[in-house]
Amino acid sequence: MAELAVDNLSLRFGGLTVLDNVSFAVETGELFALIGPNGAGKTSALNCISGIYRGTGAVRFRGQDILGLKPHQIARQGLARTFQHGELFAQMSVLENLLTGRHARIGTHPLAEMLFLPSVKRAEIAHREAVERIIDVVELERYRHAPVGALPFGLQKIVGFARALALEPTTLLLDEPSAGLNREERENLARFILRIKHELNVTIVWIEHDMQMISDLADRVHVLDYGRTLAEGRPEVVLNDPAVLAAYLGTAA
Amino acid sequence: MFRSTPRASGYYRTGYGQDLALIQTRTERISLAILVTLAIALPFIAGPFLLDLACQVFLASIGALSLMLLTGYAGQISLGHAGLIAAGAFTTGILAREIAAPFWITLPASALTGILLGLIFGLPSLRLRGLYLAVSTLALHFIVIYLGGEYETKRGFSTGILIDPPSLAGFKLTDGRAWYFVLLLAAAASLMICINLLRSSSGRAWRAVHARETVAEALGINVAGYKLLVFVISSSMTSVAGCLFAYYRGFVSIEAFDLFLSIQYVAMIIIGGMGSLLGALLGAAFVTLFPYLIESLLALLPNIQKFAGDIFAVNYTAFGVVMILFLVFEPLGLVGIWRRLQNYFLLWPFKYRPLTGARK
Amino acid sequence: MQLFINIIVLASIYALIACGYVLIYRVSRVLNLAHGELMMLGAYLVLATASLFAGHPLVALGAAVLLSIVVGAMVYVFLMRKMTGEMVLAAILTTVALGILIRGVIVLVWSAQQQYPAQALNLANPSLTLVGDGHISLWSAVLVATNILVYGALFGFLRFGRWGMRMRAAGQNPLLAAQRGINLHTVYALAWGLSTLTGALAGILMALDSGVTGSMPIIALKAFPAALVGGLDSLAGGLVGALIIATAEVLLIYYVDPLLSDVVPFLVLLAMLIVRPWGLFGTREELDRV
Amino acid sequence: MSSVLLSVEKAEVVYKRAITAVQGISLSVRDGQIVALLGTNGAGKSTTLRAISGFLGLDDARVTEGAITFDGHRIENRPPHEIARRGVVLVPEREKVFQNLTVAENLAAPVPRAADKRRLEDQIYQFFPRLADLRGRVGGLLSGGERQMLAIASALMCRPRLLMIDELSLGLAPVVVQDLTRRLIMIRDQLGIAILLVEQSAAVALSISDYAYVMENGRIVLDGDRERLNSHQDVQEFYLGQSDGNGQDSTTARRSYRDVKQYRRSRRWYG
Amino acid sequence: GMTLALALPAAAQDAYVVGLTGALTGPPSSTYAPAVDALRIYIDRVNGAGGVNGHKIKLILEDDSAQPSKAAANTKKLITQDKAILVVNASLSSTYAPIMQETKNAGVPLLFASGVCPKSVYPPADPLQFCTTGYAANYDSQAALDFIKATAKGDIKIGFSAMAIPLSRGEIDHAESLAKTMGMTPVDKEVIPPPTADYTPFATKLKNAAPNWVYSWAPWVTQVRTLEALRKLGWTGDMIAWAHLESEAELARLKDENFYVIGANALFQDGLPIHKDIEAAAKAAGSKYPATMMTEGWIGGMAIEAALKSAGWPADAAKVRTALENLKLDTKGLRGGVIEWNKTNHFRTRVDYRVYKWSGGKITRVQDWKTYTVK
Ligand SMILES: Nc1ncnc2c1ncn2[C@@H]1O[C@H](COP(=O)(O)OP(=O)(O)OP(=O)(O)O)[C@@H](O)[C@H]1O
Ligand SMILES: Nc1ncnc2c1ncn2[C@@H]1O[C@H](COP(=O)(O)OP(=O)(O)OP(=O)(O)O)[C@@H](O)[C@H]1O
Ligand SMILES: [Mg+2]
Ligand SMILES: [Mg+2]
Repeated sequence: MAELAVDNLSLRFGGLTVLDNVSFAVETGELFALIGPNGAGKTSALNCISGIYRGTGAVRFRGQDILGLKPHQIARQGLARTFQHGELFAQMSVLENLLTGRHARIGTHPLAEMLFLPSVKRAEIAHREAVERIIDVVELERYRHAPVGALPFGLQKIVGFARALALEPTTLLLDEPSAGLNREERENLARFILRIKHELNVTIVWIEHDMQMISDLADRVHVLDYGRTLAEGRPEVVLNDPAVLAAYLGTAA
Repeated sequence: MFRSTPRASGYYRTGYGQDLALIQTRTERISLAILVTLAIALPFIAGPFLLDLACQVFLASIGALSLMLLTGYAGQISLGHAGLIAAGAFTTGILAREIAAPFWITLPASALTGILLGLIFGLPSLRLRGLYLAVSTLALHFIVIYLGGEYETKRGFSTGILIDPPSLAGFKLTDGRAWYFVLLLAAAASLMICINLLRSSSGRAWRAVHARETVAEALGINVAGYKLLVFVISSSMTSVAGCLFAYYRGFVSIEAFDLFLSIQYVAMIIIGGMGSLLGALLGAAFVTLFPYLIESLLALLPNIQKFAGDIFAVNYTAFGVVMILFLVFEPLGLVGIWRRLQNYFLLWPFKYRPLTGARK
Repeated sequence: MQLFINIIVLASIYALIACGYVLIYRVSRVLNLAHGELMMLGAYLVLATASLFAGHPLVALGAAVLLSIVVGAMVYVFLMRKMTGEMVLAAILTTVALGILIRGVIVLVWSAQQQYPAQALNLANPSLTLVGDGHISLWSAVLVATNILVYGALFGFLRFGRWGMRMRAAGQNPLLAAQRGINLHTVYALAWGLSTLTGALAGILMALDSGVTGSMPIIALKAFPAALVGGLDSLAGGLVGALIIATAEVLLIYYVDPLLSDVVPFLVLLAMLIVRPWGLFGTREELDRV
Repeated sequence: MSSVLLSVEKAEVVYKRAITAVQGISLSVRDGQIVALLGTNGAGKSTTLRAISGFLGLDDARVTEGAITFDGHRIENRPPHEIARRGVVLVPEREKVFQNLTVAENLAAPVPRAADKRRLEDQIYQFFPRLADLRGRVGGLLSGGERQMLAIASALMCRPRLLMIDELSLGLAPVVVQDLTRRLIMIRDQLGIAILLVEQSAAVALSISDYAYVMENGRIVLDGDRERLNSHQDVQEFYLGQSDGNGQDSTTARRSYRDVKQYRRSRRWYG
Repeated sequence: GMTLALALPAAAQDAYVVGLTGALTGPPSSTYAPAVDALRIYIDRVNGAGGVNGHKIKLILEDDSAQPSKAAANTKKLITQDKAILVVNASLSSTYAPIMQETKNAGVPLLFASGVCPKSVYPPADPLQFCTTGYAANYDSQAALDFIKATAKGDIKIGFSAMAIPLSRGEIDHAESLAKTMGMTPVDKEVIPPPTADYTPFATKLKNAAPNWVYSWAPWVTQVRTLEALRKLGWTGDMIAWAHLESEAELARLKDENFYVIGANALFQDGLPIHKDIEAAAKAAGSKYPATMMTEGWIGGMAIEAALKSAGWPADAAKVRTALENLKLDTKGLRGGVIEWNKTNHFRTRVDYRVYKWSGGKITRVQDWKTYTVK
């Protein structure tokens, strides 16, 4: 059974059709890339999956229909995401951002929190430890306590990635994680992605404009164009598809 | 001479729990001890008027802290704060007057009123943002005041409801010093509640909601729930402050809770410094004491008695001027000044901090 | 008929005040809580110019109006300019402080007494009888006319000039606006000048109708719901909002309970905002696009 | 050789009166030149661009030291609208469009309007056909790439003399990037605009720029024309991702993202 | 006297310390600031003439802007820091509750001078509270309605107007029921919120109820705006309102021959010697308020002087209280008779009302002192 299945997903805003019967299925542990020209509806598709937009059709996560659930309910099921524009909490430190990303896993009661009962303290420490492991993975130790707003853009992308990981998701939705990173940083990112994919067997849906990264890393690629599916398949096949070349890659991919 | 084992020095933390401790350095411990001693000693060295000022500051602190929680952290602007204080005070006043309820009934009752009103005040926040939300809380303020006014008129308390001091086992709380300690404790308890909430999951959730609701929601935070929660907590704290106010001053009347009071609370958290509990405390003290300070400064001017007729208008104007100067020159609030001083001493003799990597 | 006139007059008062809020909100996202005081200041300025230009009421009125524009621009140059880019709430609080300052100065200069600019200018305020036995006082009628004029002029200015758009741009993202060559200071000073002008017009005309005391600013507070129902950044909204609130208020006073007239505008506002959180004509503040 | 349009000399930028982000850098842009600024995360590239365009105000930052001269005028710490009117226009990396204005309004808002604005507008719509479809939509609802297009377009509407773009290819589809780079060269050639850009993809940057600077930790550590940088070993290794950077034939040997080692080389250029 | 209270021991006093908290700024200050100014001028004059019992009176003014909390803090300060032996209130009724509480806790007598008299000074009076103010609930309406009854011809259809503050509302409710018992027909009652942009909507309703008399007992603004709005709408009936300090100047401005004001103070138009006296003093002191607004403050000053005189030297709060309790004050014509207090009555034993209106180009008296006995 597919980990995440999108069936005939459609979405429109006013007169504009953003998604038009898009279907795809992502297998457990797969690195599934979503590409397409600007405004094709990639982010919107992600938004539909994570419940921010309400599309029509069906979205099944581990067999359960999640279309229509609230975003926080979907996140609770283990579906985390990053955002194209970072959307970090600029005033908070890296650590707090990550702990916030882990919110769904922390179940302390507000009344207990008011008194900071021992149970709360224990929970805080346990979750702090979990978050530190992620900080380790993405090599952010140096910046643990730095307010995120003052970090350079590139690092912020990594923090965003880490924040999504903090939820310990089974499926991770990444929206252009490499944007704003240079070659070296992309290599680091690739390393992190491969590591969580292999070590934690996390399923990943990945929006990306860097074709080299796609062809090197992705298991399967799905191409959207103006809300419609243009192609799907192995990267080496799809990236040489003339239609994809024309609409998206240009001449010299 | 030569040690065979490597040596380490510096501040280390050996467990994540230590990061959670509120007091981390010796300096902090010593300052806290001094502060506590001062707070306890004050009533024995200060005159009754100064004590009254201190009590006012404590009362204001509770309100400011709860508003800081709501606005400074969760980002929900409220202009209905005076209405909530009024609700607590009126609950106390009405219960005390109608069924002669003792304070151990009125106090929880006020908190309960606060919780209910918090839910009601909080509902618009599920739809509204920013100034629109602020004005909708203003609407609720007017409703509370309207109801209070109806009660006063209908029951013939046209110049306010008088309340007897709270008493327990025959002991009546009238003494200024006793009140000082009661209010000090209440303020300290509020502070602890705020600190605790903010260093745990709820606090982070609120700040996330403040920053970006959609993102918070996508991270698994039940935005609506947390908004209502912060309204409920903040409102019940505020209502309790209202209850204490009613007992401390011995009266309740709608005029004591006008819009200006709400604005004063907003002023406290802004002048103190948004997003900082210390700021709330500093702001509460500043806004409360400030008019008295100007008054006494003006009194130092020579020949001031000659202008007795105008002096209060000057006073009033000066209040505006100083507030403006303050906002213009220190928009980060008192906490901003505080941090700047701290920074200055920490970095001295260097002017600037080196590039990234340094802690905090 | 009288009810209708009452609605129009009250709506005009609210609308004239509301457009002051709107102008400033548009450029700086700031709710000017000193608007009421600036409005009152306009009325008091008439007293000053009246003694200066005794015997020439029109000159005196004109001078007061001009002065109020200067006051508005000065408020920006010496005060609000320093607050650009600061937290909106801090800027709003600054306007509160400004209001306190103005109120204090007015008491110092003119004392707290009730004053009658119309008397100082030797102007009468006869009651005009309209069709259907409706009555309106002269200065209320002038106020209605002024309101129409002001809105007409502002619509023209903001729609056909590029300035309306630039004001919005400056309000949303001041830095980017500056980067695109928009001189924020010009835009802001303009907004403050215009806003104070309209406020002063409202203040002056109300004072001519019924005198002025220190409690005039509270009236400006009541124009709040009007500005919000329509949408804080929309001029048309201000007009429609004022009409809605005034209608609710007048009908309520007449048919239900005058006591509610203080509360109900806010209830109308609440109800309205629940349906459309950014006001009838306002633009959505935060675009939740991630 | 053409004259120097922009020169930055020993500039230092301090954030919040406490954090030095740019430490005495010097660079210059000549008339009609395309200059690229490369560098790692947090090197201070954006800070540099923002310092030049007077964009620092809101972050409580200022140029504390050094001089920035544009066309013979000192412009450091001047208000941004003044700098913009002199012809220095920036496309910032974040918050680059007016969220509540429509696409058309975004293009109309800039103040130093090009005299031939109609034609320019047509050109721009031709250039970004996607924008033409979106004319009436508000900026805040656009997709990431659409926003980037709009930001660049609205900057062009100011008809700048020096166009600065932070993160040129951010979020743009490959086909658009190709088109854009081609177009920028065209614009430069036709209009004589100088361009200063920050670009993460060194390959793209070096393919269009005449000259490039590499920044690290607030300093410029390397500069040179295209050929020099293209053949520089470190640039090959860390910015172009070419095999192991041993200076061999560059076009063929791209490292795969599959088998990257952990690099810890940040401090290599310090000395 | 505006020094911050530090923990200094009270210096030995060589003057009578009287504290006053009043609405000197803020919206209601238009009524209270002149009264306080008059009181200050009066005390200055007493001091200038050598003081009382050979000692000066130290009058300490505090501003409460009509805010209850501020008034409470002021009172606390006046009592604990300045050691005032008498506290005077010249503010809106909103400040009464806190001031009563604070003075009661400290056992210091409290004198209301210029704010409305609270019920607690009526018999049986609160032992600590006294009031010299001209206007007071219940008696005022009785007198006003009696006047209407005496003046009106035929059926009386009466309308009311109040301000939406508990005090004014309470009194108008009282007047309404009183009117019914007196055989009048109440037709409408408008309760108008204090900040009102336009009074016409309220007046429209009032007018359409077609009263031939309107009675208003509220702050001056509400009274006069109601009248003006009614007139604007073409209503030609009679209206009577309370003669606040503003009324003398306002009658001349309005020039309305069917508008009556009823009050306990003689207007300056009566030209008594004491009026000349007040005018001269106001001028000498350079007050920015007209002398016609000074009556209440003046009477307050007279009461303070008289009480201190009989309290002797040195005086304390208890002595002042006893002195006040036995006060008998000749108002020299400012009021219809003496102000006389006893153990149970701290209001006055009799109240006298005069009615004025504008007629024939000047203010004229339409009814001379009419006396009511306070029970
Ligand atoms: N909330 C919204 N309201 C209106 N239009 C929207 C909204 N969200 C997205 N759109 C429109 O839908 C289209 C698809 O947007 P989307 O963000 O999904 O594109 P994308 O594939 O992620 O593009 P990019 O690569 O540029 O990020 C765009 O034209 C965008 O303007
Ligand atoms: N608002 C700010 N407050 C404090 N420090 C800041 C702020 N903005 C940037 N900095 C600091 O300035 C340094 C340079 O940042 P800058 O954004 O210029 O880097 P960059 O080269 O553009 O990086 P990137 O490629 O990731 O965008 C960083 O160390 C960062 O921490
Ligand atoms: Mg996208
Ligand atoms: Mg950058």
